Amino acid sequence: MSERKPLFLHVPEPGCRPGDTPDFSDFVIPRAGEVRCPAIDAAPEDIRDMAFSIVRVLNKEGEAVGPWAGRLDSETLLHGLRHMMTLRSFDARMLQAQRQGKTSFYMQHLGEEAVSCAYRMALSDGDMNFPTYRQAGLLIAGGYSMTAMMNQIYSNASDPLKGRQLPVMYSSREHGFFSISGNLGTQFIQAVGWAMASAIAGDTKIASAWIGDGATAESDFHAAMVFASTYKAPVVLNVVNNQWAISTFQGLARGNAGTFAARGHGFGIPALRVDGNDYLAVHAVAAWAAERARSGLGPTLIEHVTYRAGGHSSSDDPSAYRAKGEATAWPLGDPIDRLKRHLVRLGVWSEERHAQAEAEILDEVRNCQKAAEKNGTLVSGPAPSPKDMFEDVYAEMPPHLARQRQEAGF
Amino acid sequence: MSERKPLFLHVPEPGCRPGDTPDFSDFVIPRAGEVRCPAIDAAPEDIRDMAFSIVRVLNKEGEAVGPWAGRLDSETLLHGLRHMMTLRSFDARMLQAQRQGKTSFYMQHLGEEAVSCAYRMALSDGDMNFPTYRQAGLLIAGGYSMTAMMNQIYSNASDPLKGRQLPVMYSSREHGFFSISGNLGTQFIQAVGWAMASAIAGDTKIASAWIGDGATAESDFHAAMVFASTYKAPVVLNVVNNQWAISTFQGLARGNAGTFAARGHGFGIPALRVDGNDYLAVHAVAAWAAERARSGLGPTLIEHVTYRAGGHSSSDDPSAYRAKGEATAWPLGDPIDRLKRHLVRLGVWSEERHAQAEAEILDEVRNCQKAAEKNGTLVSGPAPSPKDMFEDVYAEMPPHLARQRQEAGF
Amino acid sequence: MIEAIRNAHDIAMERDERVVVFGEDAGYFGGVFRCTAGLQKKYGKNRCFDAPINESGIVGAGIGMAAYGLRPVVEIQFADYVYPAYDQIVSEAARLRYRSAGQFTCPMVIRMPTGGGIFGGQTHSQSPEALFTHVSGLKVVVPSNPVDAKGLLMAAIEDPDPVIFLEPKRLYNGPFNGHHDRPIVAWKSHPMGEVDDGYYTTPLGRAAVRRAGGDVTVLAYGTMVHVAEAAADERGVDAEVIDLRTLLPLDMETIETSVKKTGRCVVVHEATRTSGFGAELCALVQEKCFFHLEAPVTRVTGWDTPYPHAQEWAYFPGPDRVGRALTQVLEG
Amino acid sequence: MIEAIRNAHDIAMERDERVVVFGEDAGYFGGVFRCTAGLQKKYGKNRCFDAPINESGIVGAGIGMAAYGLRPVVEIQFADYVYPAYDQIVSEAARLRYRSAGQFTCPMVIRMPTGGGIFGGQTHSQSPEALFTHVSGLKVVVPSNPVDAKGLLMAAIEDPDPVIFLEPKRLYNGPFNGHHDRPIVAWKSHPMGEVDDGYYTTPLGRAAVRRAGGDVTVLAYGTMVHVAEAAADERGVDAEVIDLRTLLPLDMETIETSVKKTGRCVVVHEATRTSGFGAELCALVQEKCFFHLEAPVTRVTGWDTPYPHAQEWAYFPGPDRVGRALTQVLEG
Ligand SMILES: Cc1ncc(C[n+]2csc(CCOP(=O)(O)OP(=O)(O)O)c2C)c(N)n1
Ligand SMILES: Cc1ncc(C[n+]2csc(CCOP(=O)(O)OP(=O)(O)O)c2C)c(N)n1
Ligand SMILES: [Mg+2]
Ligand SMILES: [Mg+2]
Repeated sequence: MSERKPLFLHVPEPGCRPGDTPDFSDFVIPRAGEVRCPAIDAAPEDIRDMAFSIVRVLNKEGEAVGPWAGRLDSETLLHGLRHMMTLRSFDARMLQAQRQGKTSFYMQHLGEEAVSCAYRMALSDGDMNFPTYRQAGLLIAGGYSMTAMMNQIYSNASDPLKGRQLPVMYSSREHGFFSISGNLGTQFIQAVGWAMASAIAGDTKIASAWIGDGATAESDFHAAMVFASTYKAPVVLNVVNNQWAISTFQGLARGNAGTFAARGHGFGIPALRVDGNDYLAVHAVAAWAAERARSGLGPTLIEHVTYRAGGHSSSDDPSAYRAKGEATAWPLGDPIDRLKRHLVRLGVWSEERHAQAEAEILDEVRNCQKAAEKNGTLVSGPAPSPKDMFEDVYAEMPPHLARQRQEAGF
Repeated sequence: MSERKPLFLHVPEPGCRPGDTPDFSDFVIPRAGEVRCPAIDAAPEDIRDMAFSIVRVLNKEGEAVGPWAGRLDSETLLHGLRHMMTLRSFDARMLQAQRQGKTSFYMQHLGEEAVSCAYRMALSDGDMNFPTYRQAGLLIAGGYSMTAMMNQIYSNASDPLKGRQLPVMYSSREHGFFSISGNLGTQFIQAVGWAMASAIAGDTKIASAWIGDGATAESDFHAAMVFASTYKAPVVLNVVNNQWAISTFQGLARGNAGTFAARGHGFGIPALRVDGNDYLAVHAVAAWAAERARSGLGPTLIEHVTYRAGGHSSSDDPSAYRAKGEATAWPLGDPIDRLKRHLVRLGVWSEERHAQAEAEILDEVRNCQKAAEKNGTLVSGPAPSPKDMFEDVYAEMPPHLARQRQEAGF
Repeated sequence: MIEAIRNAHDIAMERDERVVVFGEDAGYFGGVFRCTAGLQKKYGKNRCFDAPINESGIVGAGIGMAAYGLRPVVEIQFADYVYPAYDQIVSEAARLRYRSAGQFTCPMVIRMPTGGGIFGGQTHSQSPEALFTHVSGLKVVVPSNPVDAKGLLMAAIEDPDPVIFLEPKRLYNGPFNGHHDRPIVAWKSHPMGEVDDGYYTTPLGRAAVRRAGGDVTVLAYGTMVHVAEAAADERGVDAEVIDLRTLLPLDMETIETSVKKTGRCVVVHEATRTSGFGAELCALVQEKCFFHLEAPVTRVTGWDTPYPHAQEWAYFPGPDRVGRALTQVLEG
Repeated sequence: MIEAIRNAHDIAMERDERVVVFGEDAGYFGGVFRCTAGLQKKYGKNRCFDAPINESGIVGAGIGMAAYGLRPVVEIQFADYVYPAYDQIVSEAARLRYRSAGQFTCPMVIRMPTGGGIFGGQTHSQSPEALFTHVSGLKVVVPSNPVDAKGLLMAAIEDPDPVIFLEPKRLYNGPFNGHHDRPIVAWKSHPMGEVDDGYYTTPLGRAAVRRAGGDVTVLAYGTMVHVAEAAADERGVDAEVIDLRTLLPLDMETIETSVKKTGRCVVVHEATRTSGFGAELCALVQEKCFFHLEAPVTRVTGWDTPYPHAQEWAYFPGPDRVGRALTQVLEG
């Protein structure tokens, strides 16, 4: 055998790091309206290209263009804008509350509001989401009480989860929002199981699974793909590619090659990428995938291309690992700005009304916060009972737990 | 919302079950020589079609044709034939030994001999395989002692694994054969780790990972794909699609859609399918992938398309779940027959020499068996010491184990 | 015992539409141990089906189904292969009710063959029960005979919480007392081998006294119940053999009553010793019965090594080792 | 303690080219707790790098590297997230030497932050040590201070077998005795907080007596060592506090000597009680010291529930609960 050159380890690196100038020039973005809209029963092998493109509706001028446009009336869009603005305002207040020491932890959605807010509008009551910690828009757009969310964040006496869960790990069966786990990826296969159950029961409800770009590396992502494809489960599999997983960029989870959407191809699962900062595009793609699921055509994989403009959580400072200004350099813009511009262009919205709405929303959020703080915060006021700590481990408390509760003195 | 039809669960079924007539008519097989041979540094996205085709070299007439042909001289091929015949003979004897009660368990390779035998010839000394229980051809073609293998199968006093492992769970570091695990899939990511280590150390050795069609559903398959693509590890990822995983057909592991090779596409890993019953094709594809790995071009995914002609193991009777005659209906034929025909056609082999070789091999296998049985079988003769049971749990025996050994009386 | 387990599935599926059964090879073929044979044919592919080989997927999908409102009963082909599903079991199934404050629950049964004695080597012989008894939110059941297996499985399927159901595979085809060199005995010759055809449940959390005795209490479950009985018989020891049946929650009352009476206790299991379930039993017995104990609680267990193939019977805690421990505890 | 751990990595990488370090966020950023900060810069991306978020992959790849001949030191971001890697740890790392009769070995360290006290809720607070002590072939280490953390980590990296290295995260920034409402103390004010800059190892398998005493033995590890010391001090109890440091293999000699002297024993850990490592300690102590014991061995532990967020301090076995147990055992 000939002399060989020594091998070396390839470790992918993001385009820029602290100190560098952000540069997204090799991120290929199709023009809005450019990508076709196939029939919902299109053969997966005929739309493979869509896993390497990006469905976009809103162009730079704020027009809705192309085959995915024209599905929502302006009233619905105004609601949508309000949902996103509310989520952003909610986040800002709660991050501040965390900074003030009123709770232990917080995670915001800055820059990603369109994904969960628009998606929710494509679902029906009774459908179930299996979310991560970064889809609270599903609750806001779904009409869940902000005060209840804050009660959870404060782990106070009115926390629907009795103080047991870390802030933002909401759960609301009624609002189609499965209990969030701290363990990444586990929900992805659970969503498939829920969808299988709906199919087994001859129901008409569908499930939606959610996962981050980084967490696609987890093994349960694979389990979900296998089960979804095998049983053609009525589930929409959503990957939210917000470019970062704490300090690691999305290329690390895929060797800087392929796309997350293309993971579907090995399973015969139709896969699309969508501009996650484009409310109309997210909604259109979600509706398409939901329709497929409801029609018995099985799973769809959607990669939402977006950007995590804030820190990973209240414990994180991204300036240690990513370039300053990356968020502003992000080429898909801000989801609220983009929808706002569209609505202004449609003539149903204006800068003034926007400013006014912002003030109204802030007021509403503040009022909710006040109401929630009456029920206590993590550090003061009414709190869940330590007695509750022993409940719900089982439906019925077994003798050893009853003894422990007694030992604990509660 | 309009009235919806109830959903239903889709459960894939094989084309035929016991009582049916085997039918492979919708299994699309390209002609031998038809599939192109790309440069080893071809961009993964330019060879995506190869994950949906099958590289074949030997045609029906026994000719080696097309761009993957002509890489092995007839002497090497004669060795190859002998390896496969030896493996088949070895299997037959050991299955019989199990039936005679000389050991607890056995697993054979019937119909799949080309995969591991041909593959081994594309490797260099020092390369490491992370095999499953169905690649003993790597040992046979690699010159490992059949008597040692039998000692392991018999768990006798000379068993290199000291009686600890189930039969066929061989290990030989020296022969580049990693200790087989009973747990499906775990070795796939370990192989990637070994390859990463070779790269970290600036070595020139490569790893080969092996997994069955059924076991691709395991999560560690995904872990391996993620790590292999992220670090461009010098590893060849082999899926042996022998159509069955105990009683479930390969469609169950992939929703009867896509191909196992296509799993590579979501990771930007080049992927090929090869006729696993074609010694020349397996060797050519293996050499191509090994060359890629050695040249620092990273992983390749190979799907070997073959057929498990025997039962899953000595505990299994396939007549309970698959149609009689499926093995003979299998359209890719028998690997030994096909190579034999090629060699006859080349004029370097004949029916007579084949019959003679069969007899010689049987003799050799029998002699090895006799030698092994002198060291004992599972049920009689010399056996490993129960003392050995306590060794190798740790490098150094900790006090509690020493006490237990004493308690055990050894 | 296989027929009893199959029958429990059958009755549960008949009585409750929400019961669905799946696992590797569990559908068309009916499982490598045939515990689900015939169910697909009778109830359709919708309710009994093959699963891809992904244990995390099997349990994870089961959790989703249970959250929807079904009652999944899943099979892990061997207990040795449950580890890939460990995260889904520990982090998800066990805590779902708690973390959602009862909004979502997980009534699921996870069945798996456990234990050695069939020359299965290190990956077909393990007894991982202690890895589940440490997990709050799970119930853990180990039957020792067909009558219980059916009743306990029925109760497990009806239970509102996740149940780990470990089936000692060496008992599938008959009682086994550890005398591997004697002829095989069939269940029909055993009092607990004759199973009622109809519906019944055996409540979780209750132990059974298999052999009454006054001198020493033996705590055992699964295969080891039979080994303990044999050891006591052979040594002529007046031992009270308690079959725990459910490890979590544990029937401490029955244990306490017996040990307070006998003053001596031997704990037997096939799993490795360190941090095995026997440790918890020792801890509890000395906590609750300290002033009644006349000798240390003694453990007879598998050794702290992987389960070897050739040395299977040197590893297995057979009647000889249990018998020696009985004698020693009585003398000590 | 963070700096001690970082420093141990640094020295090990300096001394031995085979040492490689990786984990989620462990490369460029240096880990969410900063335990690997600066290593990538110093040793290059080849030897310290970020891993994709797949714990099974991290451990599985580590096993392959170890089999090749490297010495991987991997970080699991929180012990709560180790379960996806459980199969690779239990079925593979732990048994590789055994099943290959020494042909392949697995000298790997798997580090992870463990324990509560930082309002991390159920998935940032767990103490899963007992799930590893049941696994033959593993070593399990829990340091309680910076001096030990460095020495034990160094020893673990040099060890020829896989080591689970659990770092009590509440101790990262200072000793913590459970009085969460008092000002935070820094390590520099603690005798075990001052770490030698150079190379040294603290042997695995040896406990340390942290507080000598004659009336009762307290067995603890990690954070609970400090809690136990505080409890004894506050109640004025003449307790001997033993810091186990290595749980597997266990330093039974030190334990036995102490309990035979005191005749009383309290076991403390933060993990849930049932089948926790405390059970094994109780079992061993009563096995070895039965005739010296004047009271049952008593456990003070986390409750058998998931670790709650708001009720953290009601869950945590603080100095009050430990103190009460001490008094009780002395009176009992
Ligand atoms: C099993 C598991 N491993 C590790 C973690 C720690 N962790 C929490 S969030 C996170 C990053 C996730 O990134 P991504 O999936 O991209 O989601 P994003 O935060 O960007 O929304 C990590 C590593 C965890 N929660 N669970
Ligand atoms: C983790 C795990 N789950 C289940 C099994 C049981 N099992 C052994 S072999 C097998 C089928 C594997 O089929 P495939 O991967 O296609 O390989 P083949 O036997 O066809 O070579 C199964 C389910 C196992 N060994 N390990
Ligand atoms: Mg992300
Ligand atoms: Mg197969």
